[in-house]
Amino acid sequence: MKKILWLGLALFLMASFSLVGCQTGDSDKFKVGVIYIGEPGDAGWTYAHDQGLKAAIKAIGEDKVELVVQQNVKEDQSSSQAMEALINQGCKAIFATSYGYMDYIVDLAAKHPDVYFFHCSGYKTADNLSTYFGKIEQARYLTGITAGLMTKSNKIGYVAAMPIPEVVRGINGFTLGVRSVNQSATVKVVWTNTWYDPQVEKDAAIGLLKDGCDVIAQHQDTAGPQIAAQDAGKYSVGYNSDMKSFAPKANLTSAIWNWEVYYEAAIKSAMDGSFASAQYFEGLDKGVVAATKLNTDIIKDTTIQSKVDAAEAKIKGGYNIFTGPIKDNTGKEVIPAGKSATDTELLSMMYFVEGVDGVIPK
Amino acid sequence: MEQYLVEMKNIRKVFPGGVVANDKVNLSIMKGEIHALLGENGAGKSTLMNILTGLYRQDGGELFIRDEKIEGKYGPKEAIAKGIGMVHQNFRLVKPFTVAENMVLGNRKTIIYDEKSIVSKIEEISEKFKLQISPKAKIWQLSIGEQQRVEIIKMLYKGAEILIMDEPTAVLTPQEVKSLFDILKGMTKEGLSIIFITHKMNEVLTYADRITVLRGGFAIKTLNASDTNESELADLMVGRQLDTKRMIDDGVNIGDVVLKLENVGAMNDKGLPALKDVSFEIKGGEILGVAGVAGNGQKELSEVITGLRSVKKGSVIFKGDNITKESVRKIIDRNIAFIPEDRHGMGLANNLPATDNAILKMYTKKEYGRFLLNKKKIDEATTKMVNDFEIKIPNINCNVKLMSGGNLQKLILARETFENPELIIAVYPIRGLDVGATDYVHRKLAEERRKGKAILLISEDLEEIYKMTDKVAVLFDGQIMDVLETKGADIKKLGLLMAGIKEEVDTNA
Amino acid sequence: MLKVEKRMETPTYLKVVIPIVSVLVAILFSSLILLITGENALAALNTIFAGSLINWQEVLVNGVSLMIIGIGIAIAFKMVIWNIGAAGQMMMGMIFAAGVALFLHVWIPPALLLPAMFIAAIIGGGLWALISGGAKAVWNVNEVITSLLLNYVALYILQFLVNGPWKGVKSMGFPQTDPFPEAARIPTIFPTGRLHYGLLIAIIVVIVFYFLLNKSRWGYEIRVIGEGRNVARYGGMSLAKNIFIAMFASGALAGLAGAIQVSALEGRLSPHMNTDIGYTAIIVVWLSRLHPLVIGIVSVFMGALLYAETSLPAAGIPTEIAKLMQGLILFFVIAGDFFSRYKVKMVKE
Amino acid sequence: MSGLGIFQDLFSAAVAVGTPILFTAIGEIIAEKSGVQNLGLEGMMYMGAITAFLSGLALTSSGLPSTTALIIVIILAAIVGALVASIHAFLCLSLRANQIVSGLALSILGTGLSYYIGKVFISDPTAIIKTRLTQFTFADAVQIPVVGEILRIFLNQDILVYLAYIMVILVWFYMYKTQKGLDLRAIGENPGAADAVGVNVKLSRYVYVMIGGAFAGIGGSALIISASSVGQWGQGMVAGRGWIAIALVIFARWNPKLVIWGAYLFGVAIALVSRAQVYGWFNNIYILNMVPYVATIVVLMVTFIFSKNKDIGEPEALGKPYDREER
Repeated sequence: MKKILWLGLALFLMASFSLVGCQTGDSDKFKVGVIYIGEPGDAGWTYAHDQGLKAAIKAIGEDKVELVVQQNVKEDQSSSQAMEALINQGCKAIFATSYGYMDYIVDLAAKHPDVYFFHCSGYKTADNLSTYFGKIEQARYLTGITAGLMTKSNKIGYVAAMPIPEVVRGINGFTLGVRSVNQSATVKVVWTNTWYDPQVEKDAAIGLLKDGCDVIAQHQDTAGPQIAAQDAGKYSVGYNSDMKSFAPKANLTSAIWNWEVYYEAAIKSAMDGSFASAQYFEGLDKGVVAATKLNTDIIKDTTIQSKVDAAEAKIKGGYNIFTGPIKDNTGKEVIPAGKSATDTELLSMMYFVEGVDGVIPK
Repeated sequence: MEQYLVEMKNIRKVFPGGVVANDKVNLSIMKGEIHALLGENGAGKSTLMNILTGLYRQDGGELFIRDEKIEGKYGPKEAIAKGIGMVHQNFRLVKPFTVAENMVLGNRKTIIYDEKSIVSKIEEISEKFKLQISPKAKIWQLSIGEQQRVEIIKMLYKGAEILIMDEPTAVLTPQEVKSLFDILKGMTKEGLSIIFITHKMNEVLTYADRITVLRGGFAIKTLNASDTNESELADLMVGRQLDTKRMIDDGVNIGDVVLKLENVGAMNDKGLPALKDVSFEIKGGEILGVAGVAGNGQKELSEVITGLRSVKKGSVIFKGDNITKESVRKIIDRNIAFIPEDRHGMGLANNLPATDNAILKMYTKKEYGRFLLNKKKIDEATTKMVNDFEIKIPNINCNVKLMSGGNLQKLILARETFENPELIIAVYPIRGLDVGATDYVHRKLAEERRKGKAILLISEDLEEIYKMTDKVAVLFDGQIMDVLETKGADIKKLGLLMAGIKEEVDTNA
Repeated sequence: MLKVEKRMETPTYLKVVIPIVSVLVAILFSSLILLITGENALAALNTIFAGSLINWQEVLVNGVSLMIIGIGIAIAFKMVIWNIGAAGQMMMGMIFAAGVALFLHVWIPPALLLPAMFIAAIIGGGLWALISGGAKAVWNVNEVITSLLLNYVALYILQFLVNGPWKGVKSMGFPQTDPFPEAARIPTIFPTGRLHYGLLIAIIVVIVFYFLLNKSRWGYEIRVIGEGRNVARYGGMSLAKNIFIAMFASGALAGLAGAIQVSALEGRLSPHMNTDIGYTAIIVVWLSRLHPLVIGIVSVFMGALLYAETSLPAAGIPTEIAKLMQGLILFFVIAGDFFSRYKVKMVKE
Repeated sequence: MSGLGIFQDLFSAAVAVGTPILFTAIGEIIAEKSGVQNLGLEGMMYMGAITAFLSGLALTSSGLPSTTALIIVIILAAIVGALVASIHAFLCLSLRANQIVSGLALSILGTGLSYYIGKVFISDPTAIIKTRLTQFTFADAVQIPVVGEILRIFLNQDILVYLAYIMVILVWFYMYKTQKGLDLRAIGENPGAADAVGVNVKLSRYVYVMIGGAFAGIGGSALIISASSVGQWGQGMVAGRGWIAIALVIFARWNPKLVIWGAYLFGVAIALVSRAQVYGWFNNIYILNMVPYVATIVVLMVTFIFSKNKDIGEPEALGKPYDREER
């Protein structure tokens, strides 16, 4: 009996190891690797990037480029393993779509000079490492105009995920948009400390609605706040992708990403070697961000769309929405008259502008 | 016409590990009789009854109930349906439940628990058979005797016609035993049959109609109580004449006081008083027996002396030193040995090798290693114990769970006497042991006594008390009723003391 | 009919064969799931095996934490104390080590900075474990729940720190501390690859605790207590004291693992510290039957499986299968246990 | 907003948020009362959630009336929960495995399996169940000022919340007023006694563990289709609610009548994270997030400290395997 067991075991082991011998066939396509944020269910954000990459590859030609995806990569040392695995698979261009990968990318870029790295939302570059990000706050500014014009209670709710500059900047951009058309409206912020907990995020929106807010904006990856607004018969502003389909009776407009604009150029530069290290940080003018057309089922007043369009044209013409004088919400002047926030200031922005009702937890 | 209610033919039962608990056992029960199953511990009495009640399944042989052969599915449910009820030694009662709730446990016929009708039925039964009980009391509030009554009522409630009592008298005082059998006699008059399991011959002769003797898993013989006597039964039971004379010589080299308890009080695990003003002393070369019905503070008594239980009042004095508040380790290091009641759960670690068990008391001594343990020294000590006490074990690195009860007790004895202790606390040291092992344990204790050691022997067996002790203290409800010289102590008086009756009773009346 | 019989003793060969067979069955079962869902099972196994051979350094990197935490968990489990809080204890180790690296490094000579971080982490992890260990020892509070809930508390403490008082001035507003000074980083062993000297610490921990648990007086007490509380009390051992010590040691090792991880691999504190390994270590420990040396070996195996989580998707296979495989391995090992404790016989009726 | 309004808002949110935990905890009470501890609640909730999500996607767009579809979804989640629990029952009852380790295995397995099944949906925001349960009120019948408002907390909810009320009463009635319930409690206290009177201990435990699993499955489904949820699937969405449920069982002292308040109290703690910010009571989200866990630990410890030597309702045979012939 013992012998049979051992024999079976040996056979099984042999069979398993014989598998090690065979390798997967290599193709001659240019391989692009991407690591997506591993925070589970980071749906909207990752979805936007995924759509962008897929569209870019389609544009370049699926016979020429192949995409290798790593989902759910944590922002810790395991991201290094994940990217290393992509490089082992033959990827020559690596995209990393979350801030937390930064230090690991810098290390890897030094180790693999023959691979091009692209890091979304970071600030460190190298000869073979570029950063890229979009000024979603410009799109949010436009949605803020709509919200500011639609609110009757002059209280707008904003369900926010985590207090990082990206989110804070978005809240400020939105609030500046609101204030540009409605000086008496305030934006009330509630933090959930989650990117993805549908129940909690929906409940946070309910809290704001009960408090009298009649438009709900969000920086979350679930549609929870949209649905809460619709359930309450109020309005909502979406984010990441067009959220009209979730809440057709509430969603006014959404601030969205169009990453393919960037991805197509970036992949091409890696393919033909024209890559040059850069910090890409663009907005409405390049089309990497946008505000969706207003939901005409709800908004019958066509002047609102034209106001939004006018603001969009102004921004595309070079107007910086963070142009002074801007006070923070304690009354302190943060950007003096005549000055505008630089890109670096934008990327590390950690204060709320006037009109925001809320605090950044410390 | 049915002659026998129950017939068991050629029953065989083997346990995992190959232990044969029953073989070629025949038993027949008549209507309206009290039938005793007599045998030593491990003779296979309980196993046989567990087969009858459907808890175990026999590996061979046949079972007939009212001339109907039992085949196919036969579990506790079916046994109850056939009118067979068993009162186990460890009561099968759910402690947090009320008496009434315990009655209807497992009832298939009802859906809603209807307390009112249950209570009235209980009252009806307790009236008919003179079994007083409060139906709404919770089990844990009741005394052992009352719990036994609940078990009996439970069986009657379920319509039992054959009532099996597993060692019903082990936990009762002699007086309680009498009233129990009065009740049982009354029940046979109502047409019920009683099977009671015991190893006490006097009970058998006094109360049973017929007796079946079991030995080593075999049924030896069935006889009428009126046609036999103690010595025949003893022969059948143990296969040789039982040695009933005193095993210890009278008062040799009595020394100084070794242990002294002064007004000791302590609580039990539930936080209720378990010991009240207990005072006694033991001198070197003396065995003090503690007699009493189990559950009257014996466990707590052994634990306050060995430091396992905190003393609420009074003091424990060992050779002039007050050790009342000392830790268990300190007390062990004072060389006080303790043979606990519970061999498996307390005295030994089952899944550890003999070596680990052998050093349980002395592993802190530096000769066995200060930081890392000295394996060689440990092996030597263990080997010595094994050799000196003739312990049967394949090798000293074997887990002790493989050893038999007798060998386990020998290992404990070997360990506890290894360091030449001054005082030995022995709690029910022969419980569950066969005759040979019992004899061995007693001889060893006698030997220690001869060496001048003080021994506290807590026992549930009056025979053992008479055989082994110089003095006997009777424990009742946490109090020492009296301390008597064992030699010449009146058994009737002991019985009354065990029942908590202290005043002088006119024994002639 | 099948009949089950309890074994009096498990033959040694079974102790080896059964876990291995259990793991193989788990792998087979996972392959089956892959096949059913239309994935390439062969490619998956190939990636797991070949990938971990090629990237042995990464496998060992994962193994380091598993070994150290595993030993800690084994100490508690041996005493039948269910410490499920390794993740939180690890996080506390990271926080304490980071505190030393960030705020005390100016007062500590560079050569002593790492040892100081380790000591801090040992204290941090140990004390954190003592919250549930102490409650268990003193009031007999269910340690499974408390140690587990404390994982969440530790996480929010970490978030609080990196978002607030400890947020780095150079972090561009992001919730993370500044990078540790160079002296607070554990160097790598080879010029290429990430394998670091923490491996040596892990090996030392495994060997030292092998002797402590199997050969020392303390290990003896733990063995006896694990066998039964009454035996231990009877043998004069202090239960409360031993629970305190064991739980402290258990948490301290998890804390140490946290310090090593944050120092060698991360170099700063952020809210995204990988502490899931604290749960994975439980699988390692059970697979190893609490034996320290076996934990050392099994940790490397499990390190490979963890590595697969990141290498699988690169080969186009869902990473979730690696997680599922971990669950299945634990499941089959538990099921396999039965066959080492019981004999199953065919009996004709 | 008025004080009463704030109170009403906070507590009705708490009831909604506490309901998934409540279902799961009731199930665990049943299992533990029968003597089997199941630490796999987290895994079972995940499996319930993924089942509800997949079946919900399919059924709500299949043309079935939405209520019928959602009821089928709940039933399916319950069945899957029970099946997952049967793994635990098999390991612990048939293979006599350690209940704690087996429960942990179940948690890991259930989480892993649900992640594997749900993997294609996590980056797809279009995968959303659009018809979910809706709230409907019974409170309008009561026109007494304050009382009516308070009643609205409990009586303006969805069908799952009402089902939870019914289940609490039903389970309590079953456990304490029926014959079967008496047997259930007995096998958790003294399986030997129950066995001796013909209760099939192993079978009963199997059944109760699976019923417990069914409740956890419903709890998981509530995270997907209840009025308080969104209908999206996401990894990490159960977020420790299963573990909280286990803690709740202990401090509710295994009593279904108490567990409902425990679950709602925990709901308050969750709802408080956003409400405290809305009303400007407290702003540090990390500390707010910590509160429920710290509170649970504290309450747990207090429960144990003040019940020293006393009966806290823990079944005597909890976690101990029962085997009739084992000696």
